Formats: sequence, C-alpha cells, structure tokens
Amino acid sequence: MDSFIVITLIKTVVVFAVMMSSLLYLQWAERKVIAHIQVRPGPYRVGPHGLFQPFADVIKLITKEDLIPPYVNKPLYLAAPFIAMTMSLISISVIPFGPAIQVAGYSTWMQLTDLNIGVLFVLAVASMGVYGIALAGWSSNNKYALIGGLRSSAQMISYELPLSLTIAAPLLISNTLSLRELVERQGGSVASAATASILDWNILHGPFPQILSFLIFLIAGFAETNRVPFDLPEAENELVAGFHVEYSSMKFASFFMAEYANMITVSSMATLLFLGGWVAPWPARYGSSLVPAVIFAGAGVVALYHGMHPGHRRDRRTLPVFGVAFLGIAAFFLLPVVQVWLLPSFWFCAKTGSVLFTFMWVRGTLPRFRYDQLMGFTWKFLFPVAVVNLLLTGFLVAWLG
Amino acid sequence: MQLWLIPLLPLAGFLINGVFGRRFSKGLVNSVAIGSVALSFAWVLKTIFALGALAGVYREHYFTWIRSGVVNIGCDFGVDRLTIVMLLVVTGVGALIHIYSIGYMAHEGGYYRFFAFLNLFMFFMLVLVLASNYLVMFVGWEGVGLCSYLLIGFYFDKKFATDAGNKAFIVNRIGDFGFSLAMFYMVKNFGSLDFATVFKQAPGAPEATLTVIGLLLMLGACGKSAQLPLYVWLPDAMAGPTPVSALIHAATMVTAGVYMTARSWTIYTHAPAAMNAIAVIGLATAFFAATIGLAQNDIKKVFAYSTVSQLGYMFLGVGCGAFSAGIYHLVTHAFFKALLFLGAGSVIHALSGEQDLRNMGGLRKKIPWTYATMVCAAVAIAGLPPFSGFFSKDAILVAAYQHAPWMYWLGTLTAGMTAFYVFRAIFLAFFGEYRGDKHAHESPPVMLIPLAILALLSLAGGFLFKVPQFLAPIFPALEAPENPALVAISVVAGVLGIALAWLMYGAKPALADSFAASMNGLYTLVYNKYFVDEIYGATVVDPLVGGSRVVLWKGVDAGLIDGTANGVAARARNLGSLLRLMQSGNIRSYATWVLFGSVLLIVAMGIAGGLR
Amino acid sequence: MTDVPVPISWFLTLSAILFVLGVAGFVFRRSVITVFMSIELMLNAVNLSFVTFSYQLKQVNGHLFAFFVMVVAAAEAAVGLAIILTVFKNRETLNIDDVDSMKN
Amino acid sequence: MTLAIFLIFAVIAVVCAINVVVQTHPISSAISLVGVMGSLAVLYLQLGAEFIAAAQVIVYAGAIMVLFVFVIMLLNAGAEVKHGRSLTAQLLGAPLLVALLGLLAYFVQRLYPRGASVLFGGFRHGTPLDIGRALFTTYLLPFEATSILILIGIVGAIVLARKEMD
Repeated sequence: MDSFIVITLIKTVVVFAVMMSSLLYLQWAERKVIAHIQVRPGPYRVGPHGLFQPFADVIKLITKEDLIPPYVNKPLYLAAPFIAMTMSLISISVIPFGPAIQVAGYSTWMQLTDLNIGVLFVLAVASMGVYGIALAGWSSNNKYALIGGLRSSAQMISYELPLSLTIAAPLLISNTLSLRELVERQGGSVASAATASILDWNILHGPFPQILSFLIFLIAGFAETNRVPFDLPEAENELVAGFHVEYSSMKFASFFMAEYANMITVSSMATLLFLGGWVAPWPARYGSSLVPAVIFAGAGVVALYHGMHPGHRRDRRTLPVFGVAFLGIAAFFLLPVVQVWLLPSFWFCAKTGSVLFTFMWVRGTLPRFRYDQLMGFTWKFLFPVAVVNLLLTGFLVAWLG
Repeated sequence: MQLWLIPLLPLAGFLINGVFGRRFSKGLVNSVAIGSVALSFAWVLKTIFALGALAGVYREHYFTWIRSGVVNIGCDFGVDRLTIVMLLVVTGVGALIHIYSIGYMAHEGGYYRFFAFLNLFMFFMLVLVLASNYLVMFVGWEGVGLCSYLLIGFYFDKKFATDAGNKAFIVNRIGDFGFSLAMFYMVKNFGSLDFATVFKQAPGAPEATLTVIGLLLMLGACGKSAQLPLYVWLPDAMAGPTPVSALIHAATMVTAGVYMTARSWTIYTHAPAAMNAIAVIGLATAFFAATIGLAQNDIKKVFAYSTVSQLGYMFLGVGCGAFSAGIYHLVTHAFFKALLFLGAGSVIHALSGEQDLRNMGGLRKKIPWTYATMVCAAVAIAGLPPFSGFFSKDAILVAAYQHAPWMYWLGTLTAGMTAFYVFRAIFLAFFGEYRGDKHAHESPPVMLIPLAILALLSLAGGFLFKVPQFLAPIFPALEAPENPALVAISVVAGVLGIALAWLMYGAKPALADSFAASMNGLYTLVYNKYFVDEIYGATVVDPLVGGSRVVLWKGVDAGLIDGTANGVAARARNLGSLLRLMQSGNIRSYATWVLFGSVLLIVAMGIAGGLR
Repeated sequence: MTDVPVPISWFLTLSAILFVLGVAGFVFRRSVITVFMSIELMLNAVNLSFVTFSYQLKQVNGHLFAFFVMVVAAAEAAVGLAIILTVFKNRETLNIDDVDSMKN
Repeated sequence: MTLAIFLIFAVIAVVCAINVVVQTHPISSAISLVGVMGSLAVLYLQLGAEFIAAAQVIVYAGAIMVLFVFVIMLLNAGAEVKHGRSLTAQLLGAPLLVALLGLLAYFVQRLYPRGASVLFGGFRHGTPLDIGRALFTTYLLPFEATSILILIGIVGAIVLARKEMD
C-alpha cells in the first residue's frame, strides 16, 4: 500500500520531468527541423547547436513584463492559460510507455495509472481543453480575441467528431477502452511478445487495416492542437492572431506549452491506437532488440566523423563528445538487464517521435487553410469519411472477427 | 317491365341539364329535356301495350326502404288503369308543354335551369303517380311541391315571384302536414302504408278512424289542389313562366290532390262524412273561385281562378262518389286548361309581356292561330256539346244531382259563370279594336303545334277517351240514370253565359262598366277576391309573425337559449379571469406554480406512501 | 487506513440539494441562459440520484437512464440555445421577464 | 477514503451550484456549472459508474457547456439586468424551495436508514461493456428513439438559428 504510493509518486515525478523537458526540447527540435527544411542552421548560438536555446527562451519569457490589460475579466483571464495547460498535461497520466517492469523487487507498470476507460478519459480531458481557449478569448475583453476564441473553439469542437469516430474504429478491433490492454491486444502482451510484429498493429491489423482512420486521426489531431495547416490563431498578419492576442510573457508561453503538450498527447495516442504502442516492428529474435544500439552507434560514428572534419570551430570540441555519448548509449542499450524496460520505451518514444516529426514536417511544408475551407473540410469530408470507415470496420469486425 | 325507367328518364335529363346545361347549347338542352320526356312517354305507351287489358294492379318491388318494427315500407311502383290515365296525361301533356316551352322561353335567361327544373318536376310527378304506397307517393308529393316552388320563383330577381313561391310552399306545408298526419294515423291503425294492405283492411276499420284519415288526406289534397281554404297560393303562382302555369298549376300537379283522393276511394267510400266534406268544399271552391274569375283583368289570373274552380268541380265529382267522373274531368281539364294557358302564353308572348285584358282587343286578325285554338278550349270548358268539357262536367253534375240536388243547381250556375268569364276573356282579348300600344306578332310554329294538338284533344277528347268506361273496373259503379233534362239545363247555362259575355264585352262594352258601377260594392268585393288574402294576413300571418318575433325570437331564442349559452360563457369567463392571474406570461411565476404543484405532489405521495 | 463508507442517503441528499438549487436558479434568475443552465443543473441532480439508485439496487438500469437523460439534455440544449439565439435576434434581450408575451 | 472524497467533491459541487445561482454573470455561472459536473463525475466514479462519469465529462462538460459558453460569447451576454418583477416568484419562491428541500431530505432520511451505504468498488457493473450490452438489448428501442430525437434536435436547431434567406 505504502509502496504503491511511493512508487506512484516516483513515477509521477519522473513522468512530469520527462514531459516538461520534452516540451522544452520539442520546441528546439521543431525549430531545428524547420530550419533544416528551409536549409538554414536554425538555433546555433546558445550552447552547442543551440542546445540551451529553450532555457534562454524560458528565462526571456519569465523575465518579460507580465501586463494585464485593463477591463479584462481578471479571474477568467488569469485562469484560462492554466486551464489549457492543466488539461493538456493531465492526459499524459493514463498513457503507458511500456509493459510491467521489476524495479528493486517491486513490479509496476510504466504508466501512471491505467483506467479501463482510458480512451474516454483522454477524450474527456481533450474536450475540456476547449475552455482554456474560449475563456481566454472571451475574458480578454477584446473583439479580435473574442472572435479568435470563437474561431478556435469552434474548430476544436468540430474536429472532435472525426477524431472520436476514428478513435472508435481501432477500439472496435481491439475491443477495449483501456490503453494498456489496447497495446496488449496489438501484441504487447507477455504471451505474444515473442511473435508480435508490425502486422499486429491496428494500422495493419485485420480484418480492416486502419490506415485511413490513422490519416484522419492525424489530420484531426493537427486541428485539435491548432497546428499548421489549421493554425489560425498564429495568423497575426491576416487575422490579428487569435484568442491569445492580449496575453504576454509566461501566460502567452503557457498556451504554447499546452499546444506542444497536446501534440505529445495526440502523438502518443496515435502510437497507442494505431502503431502498437511499445511493440517492436518485428520480434526480438529477428534482432529488433539490436536496432536502437545500431542507430545510436551510427549516430555516434557520424558525430565522430564530423568531429574530425568540423564545419565550425566549436564542433571540434562538441561533436566528439556527442559521438562518445551516442556510442555509450548504444552500448547501454546492449545490456540485457536494461533492455527489458528500456527497449519498449525506446520503441514508444521512436514512434511518438516520428509522429511528432510529421507534425513539424507538415508545418514546414503546407500553407494555411482559410476558415470556411477548414470547417467545410471537416464537416463535408472528414466526418463522412470517418463515419463510413467506422461502419465498414464495425461490419467487418462483426462479420469476420 | 322496368317501370322505374319512366321516372328515371326525366331525372337523367335533369341531372345532365343541371350539371352541364350551363355549357350546353340551347339545342342540346332542348334535345336532352324533351328527349327524356318523350322517351318516358314512349316507355309509358310500351308499358301499356305490354300490360294489355290490365284488370288488377301490376307491381314492381325494388328495395326495402324502411323496416322498423311493424312498419315495412318498400320502394315499389304499381300500375293500374287509374295510373295509366295519369301517366298518359302527365307524360303526354308534359311533352307537349316541353315543346311549347322551346319557343316561349327562347328569349329568357336561365334556359337550361328552366328545363332542368321541368324535368325534375316530371320525375317527381311520375313517382307520385307510379307510387304503390303512401310514403313513396309522399316523396313525389313533396318533390312536385319543391319544383313548383322553384319554378314559381323562376324569375328570382323579381320580389313578387319569390314571394309567390314562398307563399305556395308555405301553404302547401299546411296540406302536407295533414297528409303526413294521415300517414301516421294509417301506420298506427293498419301498420302499413301500402295501398293494397291499407285498402284491404280499410273496410274493417271503424268509421271514425277512416273519417279522420279521410279528412286529413283531404286537407293534404286541399293544399295541393288549391281548394278552400288553401287555394290562395295558386293565383299568385301565375308569377312563374306560363308553361309552368300550364303544366304544373293547371294540368298535372294541382290535380294530384284529386288523384290521391280517387286513389284512396276505398277509405272514402267507408267514410261518408269525409266524402260530404270533400263535395261541399269542392262545390264551394268552384262557385267561389268562379265569382272571383268574373272580375279579373289579368288574363292569367282569370284562368288561374278558372283552374281553382274546375278543381272544385273535380272534388265535387269525387266527393259525390263519381270518382271516374272526377278523373274524367281531370283529363279533359288537363287538355283545355293547358291549352287556355298556353294560348294565353302565346298572347302574352305575342304582346311581349302584356297580361292585362284591358290593353288587348282585336287580336283576332293579328294572331289567328292562337285565337282559333283558344276558342276551341273555350267551347270545351264552357261545356258545349260535343266537346270534351261537356262530357266530363255533365258526368259530375249528374252525380251531384244524385248526391244532392242543390249541389247540382249551384254547379250549373257555376258552369254558367265559367262560360261567362272564359268568353269574357276571349272577347276582351280578340274582339273589338286593339287597345294596347305594343306590336303584336304571331307565335312561332314550335308553340303553335302543341296548341293545335291540344285543341284537337280538347275538342275531341270527350268521345276519344271514354275514361269512365276505362276506369269502370276500378271504381264502384254509380247508378246514374241518363237524365237529358239535367244535361240540357247545364248546356243552356253555358250558352247563357256565353251570350251574356258577348252582350257585355262583345256587342256594347259600355254595358260592362255601367253594370259594374251599378253594383259597385259587390264588384269591388269580387274584384278584390273577397279580400281573402288580406283576411288571412290579418288573422293568420300577422299574429304568427308577430308571435314568432316577440315570443319565440325575443323571448325563447334570445332570452332563454342565448341567455343560457351566454350566461354559461360569462360564468366561464369570470372564472377564467381569476385563473388568468396565474397566466401572467412570466416564466418564473409559472415555474413557481410548478414548484408549488410538485411540493403538493410530494406531500400527497408521502401521505399515500404512509410516511408520517 | 480503512475505508469509511458513505451512507446512500447522503448521495440522495446531495442530489436533492443540487436539484433545489437548480429550481432556485430557475425561479430567481432573470437571465435566460442562467435559467437554462439551472435546468441542466436539475438534470444533473436527477442523474446523480439515478446512479445512486443503480448502485443501491446493484443494477445497471440507472446508468442507462442517466445516459438517456444526457442525450435528451444534449438535444434540448441544442434546440434551446437556438431558441435563445432567435429570441435575442428578435427582441434584443435576454431578460426572461421581458419575454412574457407570445406576440412581439 | 471514500468518505473523504465524497465530502470534498460534494462540498465542491454544492459550492459550485450555489455559485451557479448567485453569480450575476452567465459565464461565471457556466464555469461553476462545469465545476459541478466535474465533481459529479468523480462521485459517479465512486458509485462505480465509470462510463457515465466519462460521458458526463464528455457530453455535459465537454459539449453542452461548451455550447453554452459559445452562445454566451456569441451574444456577448453581460451581467443580467435587474428590472422585471414576478410577484409570485418573490412571495412564494423561497418558502416553497425550503419546503421542497425539507420534504426531500426528510423522505430520503426516512427511506434510507444508515444501513445502506456506498463503498468504492461496491458496484462494478458500470463499465462500457455492461452499458453497451444493456443499451443494445434491453434498451434498444429507447436508444433508437433518442437517436431520432437527436436528429430532430439537429434539424430544429439549424432551422431555428439559420439566418433568414430572403
């Protein structure tokens, strides 16, 4: 009992730390990716390869003047960013990163808590996220903010329908609402661990591969998180920004932290629902356990090579350090003791990371929707397609499953 | 042999003309109307020949109309010799008058309407005649009343016409009331309305009952056949088109009463009192109407009162037990009176609407055909041998003498007056010099041909159709010894009448005025029809109307009924105005009331649930 | 630490309190929207008692009733808010006391 | 534990509900109502109604109340105006409310003696599985009826709220 509480506390701290740092560095990563898409180095000054850029940003945002405009509805104005933030962070608590593990004789799950209505919980929390935006827009007592808030909340409500429908489809296949069981049904259970492969994932799983569903989920996810190409709030120049036009400094930042947290949530949900969570693409006996080591080793080698032939002066010192670190990590991954609990989380993070990379990639690629197009797209295209997909899935599951 | 076809053909004509007539051309309307009547006439002839020497009654049962308790009334038609006579008269004269109407109505509005109503009348009249029980007969009876109302008020844009129609309808109601009472009484006593059943049981029934039934039936007959005291509607009925006057108010409908009485002879023969009443009424009517006819200046009015008077003759005959004589006179009268009316119509048509005898005169040369035919009718009605009127009228007079001599003498006097006023009209219209200002023109042949046919019939009808002999099997034989003296006297009376008319209106017209002036009071009295209408108005109509207005309308309707209804409504309104305080339209107060109710409900449930 | 049970009557009393508060909102508030929200509050209170009964009777039916109540509430909210929009469009007011006549 | 959670969230619910009633500004009331719903969801979880709890948050808090907030923002509804009188409500309202509350509480106390009590995990059949099974067998007809009802609601809402096409 007490051990349960202790372990839960530890897990909470760990997950929170990981979450926050990943939030910070997600921003950095995004800037880097977009920079490279646009053929420029991106953040480079603060720390090696701008690695300390996020801290600089945080310090800047915290130290900026936090002004509260007059005639705002103060309590709601203050509450809005925290509502958004909280609602985006809560849902991480039900997301499983890996299977049960033994730590110092105690067996526990790599998951804060497992609800047997986990999916519904995530949906509920996501739907609550609307309040942050709506209230922010309304309480700013500014017509642009108000209209922007209306816009964004309407957008989120509208895209919630196809999102839920596409979530329902894989649930029909996996026949559960608990996220952990969801993964286990996709080959994450101890029994099927030996044979679990990419074919067990819902995206390819019979009777009806959920590729279409996955795509719709991603698109709706973009909209849910107000990301490109649906990032109307960011449209300062044509729409006078959005609900957060009156916010400044840390409050302003918290909206973006909420956005990135939502990104992470959506990505991990995509991983859990469609990509088989922590399940490796092919069974370990065919060497899937070596993949992380190989990857990191390769990265280390590349880093060392560039360290030999530096493009910049500083690289002569930093890149070898990275190379050694990568090789160390590769070696670490080869230790059987840690593989048990490190591999699954690696695969989970890899999948989530690739989905996140897709987010950034799209942002670097696509232009922005017009509002009416945006709404018409969901109501006239996504929604019907999702319904048809759900019906097909249900029919096939009832018929073949 | 499909008796139903006889009345249904005119009905079909009525339906076709009534529905589509507005879009039909006049020719089409004519062909439909006259075709239907002619066809039914043809069918009547076929039926007669098919029946051959009809001794008894031929009946056809179509369906059971009413079955309740003892009463079992079927819709069935029957034919016996009496019916055949009536059928021939109705369809034959009807057809002729239809043809005549083509010419007469040529320039009138509502052409198709006229013919449709005429066909409808034919239908109901034939139903009346063919009926084999009193109820079906009553249907026809009411139907012809309706048609008479419709046709009298044909010129419904003229007030006097519509008034006349209402008058006819209302007065007939009184008679029909008697008729229906008689039927109830029959059902009560005989448990049936079927002629056969009723007449089979009638001899056994107590005389009082039969008398009551007879008197009630007589009341009906008086209404329909314009006898005292219900004759008042007939003169006014002349407001309708002249063919209507000829067909309905001279030839057929008004004789329905006589027909019905003759049909019910079994009842009457066992109710002498009723028969006496009929005879007296008939005689009184005949004399009374004749006197009025003496002084009328409207040519149609003259013939109208003449009709009343002749109907009185028929009643006299029937009342004296000479049923066949009554029917005989009915037939002949149908001929010559229809002819008189049609002739009058022709005259009016020739003078384009002029009806006043004082504005006529000297038309003998202008419209010779009309003149000739009307003279034929006049001699027939005057009872000069060997014309039709002579036979029938004398048969009646002889029977009257058998019954009571004074009746004969009065009848003879009436006959003289009849001859007088008819020829007075003739002389005023056709002799002397023209006193009018309108241009007179002879009527078209389509009008003259029926006139000619009717003239022949009224001249020769007497010895062409031996009606009494034909009807002998039906009616009880009346031993009336041939009495040349009586015949001679009546003929002489007629001749005297004619001579007097010639003297006063043909030879030296001034004589008439001086005569009228000399006996001024009497003349005024007669001229104003004994002020009967005024008397009725003062004694019956005004009290009735006043009473209705004061008592029924103001008192009962407005006071009692409306008072009750409005009172209830007012109470409800007061109560509502109390409850309205709740309906303030304010949602919150509504909610409060709902809350109130739910609290009460919870308390009630708690108590019911036994929670103390 | 041992788990202290809660009397069912407490749940029901809570539901009653919420319901009465909802009624109070309905009766005393003038803003149409607030009144409408009070109705939702009442519905929630009823749902709570449904679920409580379901617990007491160890049956799932109460949950279903609560579910249906939610569905109906959703439809009602959609239509009701549309009506509110129309009323506001026509009368320029959200005060329930001004909306006391059928005619405009 | 159960008692503690119940007390906490019951208090939250009551306070929020009172707030719903006393707040003059619709949006504050709306937020308070969301609070009520959230705490009620927790109580549902206590009662073993997992699905209903989730549905409560998703449907009520996530959809219906968002709609309310939406409309409030759309109409830009300010604090309510005080004019307008309902004498009935003024006079009868308060006593009737007190009477209602008293009656309900009284009957509840009478009907449910101390014995019957709620323990977390005392009822485990509120899972989506059970709900779904009952929904599609016993309650199929009402389910379909509600679907029709919702369809009608959608149509009605669109018809009511669309701007006049002239």
